[in-house]
Amino acid sequence: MRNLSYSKAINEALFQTMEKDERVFIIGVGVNSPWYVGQTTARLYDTYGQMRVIDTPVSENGITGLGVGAAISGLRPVVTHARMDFMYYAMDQICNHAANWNYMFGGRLTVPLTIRGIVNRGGEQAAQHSQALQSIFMHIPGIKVVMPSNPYDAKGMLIAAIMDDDPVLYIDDKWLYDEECDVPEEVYSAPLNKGRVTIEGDDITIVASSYMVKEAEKAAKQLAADNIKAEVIDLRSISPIDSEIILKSIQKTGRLIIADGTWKTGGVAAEVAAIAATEGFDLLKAPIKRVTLPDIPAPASGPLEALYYPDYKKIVEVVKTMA
Amino acid sequence: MRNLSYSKAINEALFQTMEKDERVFIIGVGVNSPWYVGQTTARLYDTYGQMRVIDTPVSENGITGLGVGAAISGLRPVVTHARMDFMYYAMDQICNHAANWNYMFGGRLTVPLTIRGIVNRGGEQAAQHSQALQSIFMHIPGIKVVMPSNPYDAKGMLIAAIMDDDPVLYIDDKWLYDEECDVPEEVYSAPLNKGRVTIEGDDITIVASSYMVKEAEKAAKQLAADNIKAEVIDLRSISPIDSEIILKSIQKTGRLIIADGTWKTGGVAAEVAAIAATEGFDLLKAPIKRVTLPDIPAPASGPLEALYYPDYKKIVEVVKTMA
Amino acid sequence: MSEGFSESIESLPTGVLEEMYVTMLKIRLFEEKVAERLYEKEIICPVHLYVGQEAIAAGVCQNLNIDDYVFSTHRSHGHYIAKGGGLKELMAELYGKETGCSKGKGGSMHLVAPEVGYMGSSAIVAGNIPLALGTAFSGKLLGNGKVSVAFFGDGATDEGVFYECLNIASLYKLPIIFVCENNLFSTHLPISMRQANPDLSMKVKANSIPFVRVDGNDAVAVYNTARKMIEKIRNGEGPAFIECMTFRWLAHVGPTPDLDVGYRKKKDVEYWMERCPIKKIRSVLTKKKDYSSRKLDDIEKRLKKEVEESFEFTKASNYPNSQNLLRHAINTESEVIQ
Amino acid sequence: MSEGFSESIESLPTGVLEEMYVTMLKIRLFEEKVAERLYEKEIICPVHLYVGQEAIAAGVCQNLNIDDYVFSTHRSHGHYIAKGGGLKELMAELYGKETGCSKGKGGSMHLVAPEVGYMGSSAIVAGNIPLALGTAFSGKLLGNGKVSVAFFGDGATDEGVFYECLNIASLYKLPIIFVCENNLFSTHLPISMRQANPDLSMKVKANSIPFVRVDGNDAVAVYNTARKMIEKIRNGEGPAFIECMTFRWLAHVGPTPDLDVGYRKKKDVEYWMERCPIKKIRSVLTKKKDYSSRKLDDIEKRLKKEVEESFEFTKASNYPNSQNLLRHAINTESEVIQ
Ligand SMILES: Cc1ncc(C[n+]2csc(CCOP(=O)(O)OP(=O)(O)O)c2C)c(N)n1
Ligand SMILES: Cc1ncc(C[n+]2csc(CCOP(=O)(O)OP(=O)(O)O)c2C)c(N)n1
Ligand SMILES: [Mg+2]
Ligand SMILES: [Mg+2]
Repeated sequence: MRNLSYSKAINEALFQTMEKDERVFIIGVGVNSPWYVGQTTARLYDTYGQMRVIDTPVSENGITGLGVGAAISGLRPVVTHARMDFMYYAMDQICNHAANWNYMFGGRLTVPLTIRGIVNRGGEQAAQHSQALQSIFMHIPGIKVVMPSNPYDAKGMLIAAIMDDDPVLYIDDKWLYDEECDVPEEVYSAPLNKGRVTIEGDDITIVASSYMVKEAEKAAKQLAADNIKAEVIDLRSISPIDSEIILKSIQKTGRLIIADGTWKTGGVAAEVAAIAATEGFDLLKAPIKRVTLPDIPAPASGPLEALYYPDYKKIVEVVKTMA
Repeated sequence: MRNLSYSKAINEALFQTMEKDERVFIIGVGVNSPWYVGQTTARLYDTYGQMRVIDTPVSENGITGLGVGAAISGLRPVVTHARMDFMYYAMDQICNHAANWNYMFGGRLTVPLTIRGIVNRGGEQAAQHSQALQSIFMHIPGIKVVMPSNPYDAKGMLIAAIMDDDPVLYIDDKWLYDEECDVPEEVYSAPLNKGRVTIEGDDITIVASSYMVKEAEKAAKQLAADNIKAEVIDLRSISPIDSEIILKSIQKTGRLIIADGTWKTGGVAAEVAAIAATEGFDLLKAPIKRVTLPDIPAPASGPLEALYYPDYKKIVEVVKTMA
Repeated sequence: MSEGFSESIESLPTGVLEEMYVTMLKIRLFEEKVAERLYEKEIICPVHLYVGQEAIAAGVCQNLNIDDYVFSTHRSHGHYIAKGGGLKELMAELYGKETGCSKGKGGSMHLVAPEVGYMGSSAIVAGNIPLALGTAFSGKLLGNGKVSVAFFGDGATDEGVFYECLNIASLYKLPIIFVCENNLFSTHLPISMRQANPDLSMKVKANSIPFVRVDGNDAVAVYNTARKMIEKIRNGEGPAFIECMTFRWLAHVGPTPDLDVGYRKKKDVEYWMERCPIKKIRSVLTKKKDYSSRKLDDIEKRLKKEVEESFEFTKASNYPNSQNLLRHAINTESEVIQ
Repeated sequence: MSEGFSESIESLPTGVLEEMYVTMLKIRLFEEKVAERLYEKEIICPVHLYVGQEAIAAGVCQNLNIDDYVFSTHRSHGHYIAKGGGLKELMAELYGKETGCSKGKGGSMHLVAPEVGYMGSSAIVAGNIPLALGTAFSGKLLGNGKVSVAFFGDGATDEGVFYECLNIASLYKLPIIFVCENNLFSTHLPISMRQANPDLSMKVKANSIPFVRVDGNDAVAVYNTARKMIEKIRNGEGPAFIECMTFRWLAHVGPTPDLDVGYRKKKDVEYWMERCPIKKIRSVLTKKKDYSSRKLDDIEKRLKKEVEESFEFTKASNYPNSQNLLRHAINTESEVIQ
């Protein structure tokens, strides 16, 4: 094992799957850009050439549909959107086509498509360049949605997504690109439907995904100093969502807080709260709490931005109101 | 007062606002179609002509953006999508533009836009012609989402939406078009942010919106026969959502079931459950329940379709498990 | 009107003509049966009939191999049949039976027959076009010589994504043939009320894609034009575009003649019915020296029987059972838990 | 390269030339200051500089009334300034100050100045074009003679919605001028790698929209072409399209020359820097008989001062206070409750 950053883990997953499987190709606006997708696609073009690493016209809907069509005819496309904000243009192909193609035809045509949606926010980029849209896609049946929180999962889940026969929206977050951890060199896959307990604890359950897992872990460490033992659950997949792991944890803790990097209303945090309140109601000892973005677009101004994005301090603060 | 159908109530709201206010115009694919939008736009073209009732090319994104631009320059457009399924094409203009334009510019340009999204399902129309997408738009800050359940609200809320200075997604449901009730002849508006108790009861709260209000009311009547007194809340607006009315009701009943006409995961029902489990936890005596669509696209086949759409019987069945 | 033309009829083998005739008549007879059942309200799902446009599906698909890819729209019985999809599975699908080509989950607007390269119909205007780009891309990447076809209506040329696809197909020289069936209407709205310049040719040629407009009611013209294009496409010359001028005889949706609704004139419908594509190819076929017109009766009888059998098959089929509701949204079935 | 051309210089009043010169120099000096502050990392938000393209904003906007409508993109300082937006509010916006034109909520990619008809920048490629269609529609419906302008890059012509807008504008004869600033690149990707046929003219003309290509570094050519178009547009003749060939001198985003990155050649940048639009108009201006070149110094001094003042203004301004975070998503403020 060796340490690898999140972005290099993505890059390695792409290299290894492309090497192993000639059906895999990458397509998207900016995939060969020196800056758009960071290191995640570095050197792929040089190795696999223009037929398999395709930097396209600014035509998000067209190229996403190209990916869907390629998938149903036997390829394994990785359609890449350098920002989730731009995916709004491609909603028809994602939601009306990729997500429906298998069901609508009674299972006769699978869609082994991976869509990478990159969350790229902060840095005063403002409303149209900051969005994390997992909650929208979580709601669409027929498409899986995963959000790796660390380099190990970033690699393993991307490989699993590409090998999976269903459309998978794989959401990576630029705020995680420099995170490092041990990452096996070999090809491996991480499950697309299982959460993981990253820190064990008895007092309160903090459910998070992607970048917010880091914040939850920091919060847990800080809470430990006050003798509050928080359990941190990394959802990893938000569709399907691993209800069991949530329920098992609140059975122990009786308290639930959800830390999610999207808007509050109708977001991932609402779904997790709903799962607990429907299936785990009797386990709960206190009101559930949500730590999310407020229901407003992202502001540009630095000081407002600092208020906008919740962090571990906010989690700690909210946990303390529950103790 | 006189009885008016839901679709005629919409038609009357459009007539009256267009009469009163020359800034109002209607634009959309099929607005002059003899069948697409039912009676809702009947005779408007004959009265207000081609500059104010515009049946467009099949260019959903372009014409939605035209509506946004018209709104910020002083008009009051009613952009009409004959099916919500087609709105995926227009997501960029709705979510990146209409929803952000006011916030992103510090409140300097309001967007008095109304978007009508019509839910048109059943009749074996299948996955691409059946979708109710309120949950997606509920999640987007900067846009209000309302779903009238009866002719009175259909008229009053459409008038309010058109007069409102924010983008309002007004969702009407073809299954309601023939419903009738007393509708005042004069111009009036119904609030865009308030729910309503339609049946009072002490035993259980059923929260619903749009078509599901009818089903909830039928369920309440049937439950009454078994001496279960259900309170029915019509959300009317799902963004902003009237938390107060929900909390007040569960204070009385201690039991909550949400009946929603969309998919379960990450849907309106999840948000309502989350509100109750965060803000009303101590009021709850039993697990919350959701009655929603299963997380699958709509099937065509009649017998499957009959299983797919939940109705009052399903609500009754679930309530009985809670008693 | 035609830039593409019928060429000398004699140059076409009788076999090809007959095959196209059979395809077209099969579509027509099948849809006449469907129309009848629609009037009886036995078929519930929305049905967009192809009557009057049969030459296009037949003329294009006559040039295709079984493993070439086809995508179509809400109006796709014709393409499904012309590509070789089974009548039984089609009829059963319209009735929502488990034996339907989409297992009853799709209905008329969502047909599929991957076994013959028919990769699906999309009920979203223009939504199928990027998909055909995708199969074309896979044909190119895998170098398997397969051609992809996108059938779509004039309505699809209103949508922005159509223009994205023209450019992408041309830029990457993808093996795709765009077939626009210009029946002059998108539902009730004529193309003249939807496009400032209804002439498609420049819009296509501006993307460096060869464009030919043909009489869409003339199967031979469609066939000849498509043949030449497809030959070039298989040679790696990139996409081509054929616009087929035609007209639908019946309502946008449903079996009625649609004259009461007021958006089109009786005489226009009559003009186009005069120019019936089936009458036309039959007259070509029967003029062939080596063709015995007695065969025509046999063909018609055989096809009627086939249609009848599809109907019987459907009647004998079951509706999907309730377990099927939750299957197929994703492949790991256990993951859809309610 | 130009279809549109400079005409006789003498026919242009000196005043018009000078005004354009002032606009262009103001943009340049402002952005030079911004570049300096970017290097210092005082400005944080992503900034797309307009250096090298100033003639386009100046040449088009010179023809506009204050209440005509303009929309722009991620690269919009130039359009904002040319339409009359205040420098102070612009600089303050880049710093995220509450005195910014967007109250600090937008940053460089989201400018607004409704008081002078600048209706907003969208950072979504092509996203502003339908909006301009909308203001054009309101100009037409209200019959107020206002013209709308959509400024956008060549990248926007990759997006499907662009083609929808061409058609809609032409179909409804909307008073809109499409201004494509073709700087040959969309971020790092040249137009030749994005479009099968990079020649826009046919794509536009296919929608029955008059099209003229001009040298985008020649303010006079831009001005003259736009003037004639706008005259016709105000006469109700419907939309027009001007393609301005140009080049950006600096990085796609940020203040660097961007030569290390490898997607463009030093000699191409140098070629275009040779053809500096400001140098060009200055030489035209100073050739005017009635122009005293001493004025040039005064202008430069005045503009530098103005830029400096915007900087001072910004420094003296506050950041928005925290209550502002939750305001403005919707107008009924109490409705955003957290
Ligand atoms: C995106 C989208 N918008 C609108 C519709 C409604 N609609 C269904 S068919 C149709 C007309 C399409 O016309 P055309 O493409 O010419 O096909 P035709 O029906 O004439 O065969 C329309 C607008 C749709 N299905 N999809
Ligand atoms: C929908 C969308 N896709 C991708 C991007 C990323 N992006 C930002 S600017 C840009 C290039 C645009 O090029 P062009 O329109 O020519 O403008 P220029 O930067 O050359 O002025 C791209 C692709 C975006 N902002 N929006
Ligand atoms: Mg048509
Ligand atoms: Mg450019």
